[in-house]
Amino acid sequence: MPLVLTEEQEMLRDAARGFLEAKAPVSALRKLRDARDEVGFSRDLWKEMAEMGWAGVLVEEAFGGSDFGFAGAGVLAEEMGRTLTASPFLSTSILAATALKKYACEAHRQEYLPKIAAGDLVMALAVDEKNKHAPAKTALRAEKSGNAFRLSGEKTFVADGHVADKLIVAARTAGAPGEEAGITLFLVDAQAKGVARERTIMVDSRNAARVRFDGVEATGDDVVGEIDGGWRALEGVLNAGRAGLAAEMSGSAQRAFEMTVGYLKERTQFGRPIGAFQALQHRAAHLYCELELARSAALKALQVLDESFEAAGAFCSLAKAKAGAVARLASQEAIQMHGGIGMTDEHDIGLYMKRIRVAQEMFGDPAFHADRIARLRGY
Amino acid sequence: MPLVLTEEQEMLRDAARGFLEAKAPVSALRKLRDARDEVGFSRDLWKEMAEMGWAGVLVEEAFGGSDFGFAGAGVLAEEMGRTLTASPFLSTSILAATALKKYACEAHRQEYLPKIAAGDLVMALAVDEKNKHAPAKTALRAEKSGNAFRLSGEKTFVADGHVADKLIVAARTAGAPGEEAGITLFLVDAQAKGVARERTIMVDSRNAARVRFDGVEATGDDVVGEIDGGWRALEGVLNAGRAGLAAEMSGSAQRAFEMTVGYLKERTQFGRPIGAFQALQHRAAHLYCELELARSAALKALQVLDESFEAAGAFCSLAKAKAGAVARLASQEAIQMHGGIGMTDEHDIGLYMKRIRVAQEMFGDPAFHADRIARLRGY
Amino acid sequence: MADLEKFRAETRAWLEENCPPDMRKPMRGEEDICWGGKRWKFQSEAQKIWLERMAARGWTVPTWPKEYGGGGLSKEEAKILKEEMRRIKARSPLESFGIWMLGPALLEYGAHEQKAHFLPPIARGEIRWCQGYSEPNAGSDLASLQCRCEDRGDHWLVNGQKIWTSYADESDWIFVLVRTDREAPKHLGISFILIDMESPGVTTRPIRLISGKSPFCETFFDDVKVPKEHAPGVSAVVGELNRGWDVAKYLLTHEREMIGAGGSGAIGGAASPGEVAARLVGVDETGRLADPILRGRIAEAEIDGWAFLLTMERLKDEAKAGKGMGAKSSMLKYYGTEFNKRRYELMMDAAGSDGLEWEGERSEDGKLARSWLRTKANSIEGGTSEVQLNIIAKRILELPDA
Amino acid sequence: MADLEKFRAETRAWLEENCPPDMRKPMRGEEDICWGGKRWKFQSEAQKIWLERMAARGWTVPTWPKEYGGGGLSKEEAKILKEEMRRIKARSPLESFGIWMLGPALLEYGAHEQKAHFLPPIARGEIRWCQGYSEPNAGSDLASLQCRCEDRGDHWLVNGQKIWTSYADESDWIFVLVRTDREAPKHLGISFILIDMESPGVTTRPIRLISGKSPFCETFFDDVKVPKEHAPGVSAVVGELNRGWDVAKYLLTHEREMIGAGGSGAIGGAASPGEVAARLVGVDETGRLADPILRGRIAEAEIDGWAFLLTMERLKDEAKAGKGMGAKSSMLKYYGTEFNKRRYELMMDAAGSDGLEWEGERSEDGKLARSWLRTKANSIEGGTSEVQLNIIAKRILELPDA
Repeated sequence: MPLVLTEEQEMLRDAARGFLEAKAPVSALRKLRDARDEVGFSRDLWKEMAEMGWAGVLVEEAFGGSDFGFAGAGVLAEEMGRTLTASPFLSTSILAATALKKYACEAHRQEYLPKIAAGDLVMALAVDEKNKHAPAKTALRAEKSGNAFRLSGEKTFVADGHVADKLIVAARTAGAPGEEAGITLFLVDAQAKGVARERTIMVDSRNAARVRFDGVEATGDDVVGEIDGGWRALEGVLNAGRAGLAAEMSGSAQRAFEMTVGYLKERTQFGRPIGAFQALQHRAAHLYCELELARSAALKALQVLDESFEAAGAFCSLAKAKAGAVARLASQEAIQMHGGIGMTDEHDIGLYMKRIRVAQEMFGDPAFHADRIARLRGY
Repeated sequence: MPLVLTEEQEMLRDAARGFLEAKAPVSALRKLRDARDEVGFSRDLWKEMAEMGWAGVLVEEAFGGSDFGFAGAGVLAEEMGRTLTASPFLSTSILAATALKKYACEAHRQEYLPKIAAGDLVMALAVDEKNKHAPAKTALRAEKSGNAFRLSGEKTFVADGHVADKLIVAARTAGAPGEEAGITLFLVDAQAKGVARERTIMVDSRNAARVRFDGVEATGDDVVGEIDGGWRALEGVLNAGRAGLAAEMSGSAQRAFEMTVGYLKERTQFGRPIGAFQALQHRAAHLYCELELARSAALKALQVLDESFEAAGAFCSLAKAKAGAVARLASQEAIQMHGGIGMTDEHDIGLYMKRIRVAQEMFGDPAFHADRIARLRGY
Repeated sequence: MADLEKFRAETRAWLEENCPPDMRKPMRGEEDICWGGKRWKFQSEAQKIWLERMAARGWTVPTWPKEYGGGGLSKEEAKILKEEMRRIKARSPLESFGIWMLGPALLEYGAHEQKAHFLPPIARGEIRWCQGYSEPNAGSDLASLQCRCEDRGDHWLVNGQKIWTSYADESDWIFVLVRTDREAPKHLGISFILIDMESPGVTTRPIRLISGKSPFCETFFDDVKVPKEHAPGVSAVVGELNRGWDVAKYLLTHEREMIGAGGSGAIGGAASPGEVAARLVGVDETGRLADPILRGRIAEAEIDGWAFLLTMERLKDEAKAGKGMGAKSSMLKYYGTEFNKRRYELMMDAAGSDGLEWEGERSEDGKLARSWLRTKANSIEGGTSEVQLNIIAKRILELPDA
Repeated sequence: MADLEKFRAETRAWLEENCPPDMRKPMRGEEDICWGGKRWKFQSEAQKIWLERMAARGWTVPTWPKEYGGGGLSKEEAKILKEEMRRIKARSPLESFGIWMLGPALLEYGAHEQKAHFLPPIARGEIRWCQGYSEPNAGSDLASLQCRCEDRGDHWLVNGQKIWTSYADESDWIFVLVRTDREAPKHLGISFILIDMESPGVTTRPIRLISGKSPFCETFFDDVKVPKEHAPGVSAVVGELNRGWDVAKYLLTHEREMIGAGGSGAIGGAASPGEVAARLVGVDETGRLADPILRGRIAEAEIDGWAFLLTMERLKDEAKAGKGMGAKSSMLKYYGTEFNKRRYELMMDAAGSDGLEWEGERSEDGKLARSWLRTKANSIEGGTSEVQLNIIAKRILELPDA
């Protein structure tokens, strides 16, 4: 498969860019933030996106989705990255949709996928428990009692967790933290007894939650994938999320870079545009190369997810690591090259740095994925 | 103690610089190389250095030394680094002198230190056995048999090992490779039965050897430091060597930088000196800062060796790591900024890159010492 | 030497007797600084007494001449005072831009009348000053500043805008760089002028940073009349008219040294990224940081930070040995601020998602994230890293102009 | 498509029949390349036969027109030929600067007579060419070249010096950039001229590199007379007089794409620094590289190398989709060569003291060390990294001139 967007994907991109620039520019995020919006995104806008097929980007047409595949989802993520659009796209349309589509039973698929595609259901993945991403260290217990399980423990950094209707929870049904075996994914109602959610206001003004599970009841019917063998599903879902975040960061970084190059041409110091200074030119040119690399890595990961989902692990780590590192560099150079004005809250560029920091950390930072790649390559 | 050279040290530096520029410029190394000199340094020159007190820089005056201390030795190492002077200074005057002075019995001290100071005795430290420095992994066996030991095994990267009269050999008398305990240092005659030396021609045209020990006999009288407890002495000697190499690299890097800055001012491209291009200016300015840091770290390590020898470990690792990384950067920037001419064997700058590579690797590269510092600091 | 020992003993005794116990507690943060000024509300009686007692001895500004409200101490004595204050953990009685910047400028460039008029109220903490240098369109190219100051006979008329005027909204007076000659080449034609913030036409507006609230303000001058003399013989202009650039440069160098040293001051402190990371990330069974790649990056950063600290020490020792620091202060500013940014990136890496919280008690209202964002300005304020590198290239390496 | 399949079948059959078994063995290194030329000594009868057979079909230069000794193949056919040769591991029958550079230049800019005269001997491997571009004082600023070429009526008179003339000491002819108009602005007044190396006054001297022996030479022109026509109607000058810069630029772009791709070509190969390091340094009890900090640096490099390979793939696919590569070739050249340097630094780190040996069997005469040193030229030759960054800044980002 050629490593370029198809015509269909290019059309999707152009349409998405037009829509987002009109309906969800950076100022929309700023408004949500300043209004201390309790949801953290616009439900109306999400409904509109659903109507365009975005919410169901991974959902089969039979369930009302647009079935654009991961590459299509990546196109949308990248565009939303450009405008820092707040929506439950990652949590619901990528993570939850992947979990349901790839690993859930037919009943779950039939029940939830149409609702996701319609924009009527928000779901969230609850995996991390400590400050650093380490899915194998899942410790939240799901104790078997009769036909049921009781979930107890804490999850953190749950994107959209505070408004999700359903949570996909990684729990330990066997083994010890650190082991891949013994993990099970449960579908838990966010309103279920024993679930306590605390919204955490994050640096990027987007949504996350800490969720406490206090003897929350679940049954075998609520399991996604295999009991004790949820690791494979968890990895698959996380890989999709990592590739989606890579695309998003690539978009954010690209846009921050465009703003910076624009500023270099317009800002005058010492009698000439600062973009005429060779030291800045070389740094911008180097960054341009890095951005191209990040984009290639993200696109490849998404294509591999479409083509051979199970083999995508290394590619998703590559994309997440590279896009994370490059987006970080892009945001740092953006602030430095904007000078004082870039430090003001009034200017949008700082919002890019904030969002990139969060996206870079989520589901493994560059160090996590570099380590993973080294392990996968046997050193 | 102020972190500056004393007046005495400044005088030593000025004298050394004058002497080395006249008697041992880079062209002298080039001549030794092109003549495929079997010794690898000039014995006459070494004798002259000895007369000036350099060979005995660490040796007490009572034994005919000049006793300038480690800071004084560092001054000389730095100056020799500037001119890439080939001499047994590191192996004999720093490593062996430290071992003898700090850890040897009085008999050894009386026997060898005067000869070192007089330039009549060349000694070498044989520690590494594999491609990467790892002193605790010493595997060369010293089997006890009666009152004697029999040494069997191989050493590599033994600076001046092919011409040394005496070798200081790290051997394992107890424990297993990887353990610090169980190592003993032996003083072995290079002509002893069972010693086989192979000179290895290295990239920097300086001296090193691989040495095979095939049941070489040694007695308790030949031990430097404690039996089974040689680790402390080995670390002490290595620390001195590391600080000396840091000073040497600082000198080499400094000189390579001066040559490069000179070239930036003189070489014209696109109608102006290339040093007028801001991108090169910023890289040169950054490198300048790094060189200053390397110099500070080296000087500090040497001063601490003088003041509280046993506490110098972390400082010596700092100096070796920082000077190694900075010298590497300096040599890379030097070649790139010199352009094509820097790639020719005719130009001296390549010799700096070669020597720096070897010095950077010897007794632990920057990664080794960064790891050591992390361990020392408890993370 | 005996004199100094005597001075030490007396100082120790005096401090012991006069420093209120509450003023010996470590400051919790910026909120515990005493800034003084007309509108100053003392946090506590102790803070007030401490300021008064120290000011009475001139020890808020120990090395300033006694006639201008200072302590008249020699460098050695001032050092002893500092040491003795540190010994009992005494807080600084007063901080201000008047002490850090205007004072040194007046002492170097001011007329006697100006010093006599302005310095004592600074020393006593009665007048709080802020600085008006930068402009939105000037930035690194400070000399291109446009704030106009016209000669209207008995007064100056000032029009324009200043940015990054720290604490302007709480200050009484401002020292401002203005353009007094629009025909002259840009470095000439600039003057250093003192303006009462209560003058009609002066307004100020706080600036919100990406890290949140900040002391920075924008300050606007709209037909502001500044008397030629603030009091008989006390000119509003410091130094020669149209030669304010000299004063500015003097203070910029001063500021650069402060920032270079300050930005890295924390390096040696307790919070090394390695220790922070070990606590936040945990260690594996061999005692090594559980994240091996982060561990390597932290170790490399600690090496650089440590070598940088030693370089500061060396430059200080060289300065003591009579070698001036000169343009090397640009090295400290550049490396120190870049290092500080790197340090906070690593701390954020170590803190992971916990470090991304922005509000709430758990994160002390996003303390780490806000500090991290705030460091991004280190390499912009007080002369950008790019400007420092230019200075090193030109003045130290003597590379040719483009 | 049926035609192409037929072509493939025929090609496969022909290759199977005509490629000598010895020419299907992998090349051991540069010494197995067949360069051709008047002084060429074939390594083996097989090498000779293989060249003759391929040249007879025009398959040494498959896409050149048949009338000039080429195979006249379409791009698709040439690709099939390449694939089929790779299938049986057939060696390239002939490599040369005539094929890589002069041929494309003549095909683009040459007159029919020049093509007819010079191309067939290149295709047959009878004449070996080298290039004369750089000069000691030109370097990146190639247009400032000084090698003089004066019009003396029936001949040109050439005086000057060229450097980096690869294999000049083994070549028969040289294509040279010379200055034919000293009054014109520097990019004008340059011509592209063809010179017989046997002409009196041409001397050449090999250059030793920091990595050891090299194919590079210095070539001197001392009152060299070059006939205006090398044969009736065959001008010595390619393209228009004084417009040789166009030809040079065309070839430089060509070269940059080759180097960018080549310099990074090895990245995907078997010898990843990670694997090399695991072998040389060993792994610890958890299976991780024993040197944790080196391990992190290698992993980060592998990520960059991998992402770079994907970017080459993407640009190729974009080119197929009709989007030209344009100045993006500068990105490949820049990033690929810088990455290759980094890769060899890591391999040297992994090899430790073993990698520092310079002579002897154990190190294959310092193979790794010499390769490492050789990579340092990657970012200099064919346009320095600095020049590539300038190109990206100007042509892609459209940043203003200084």
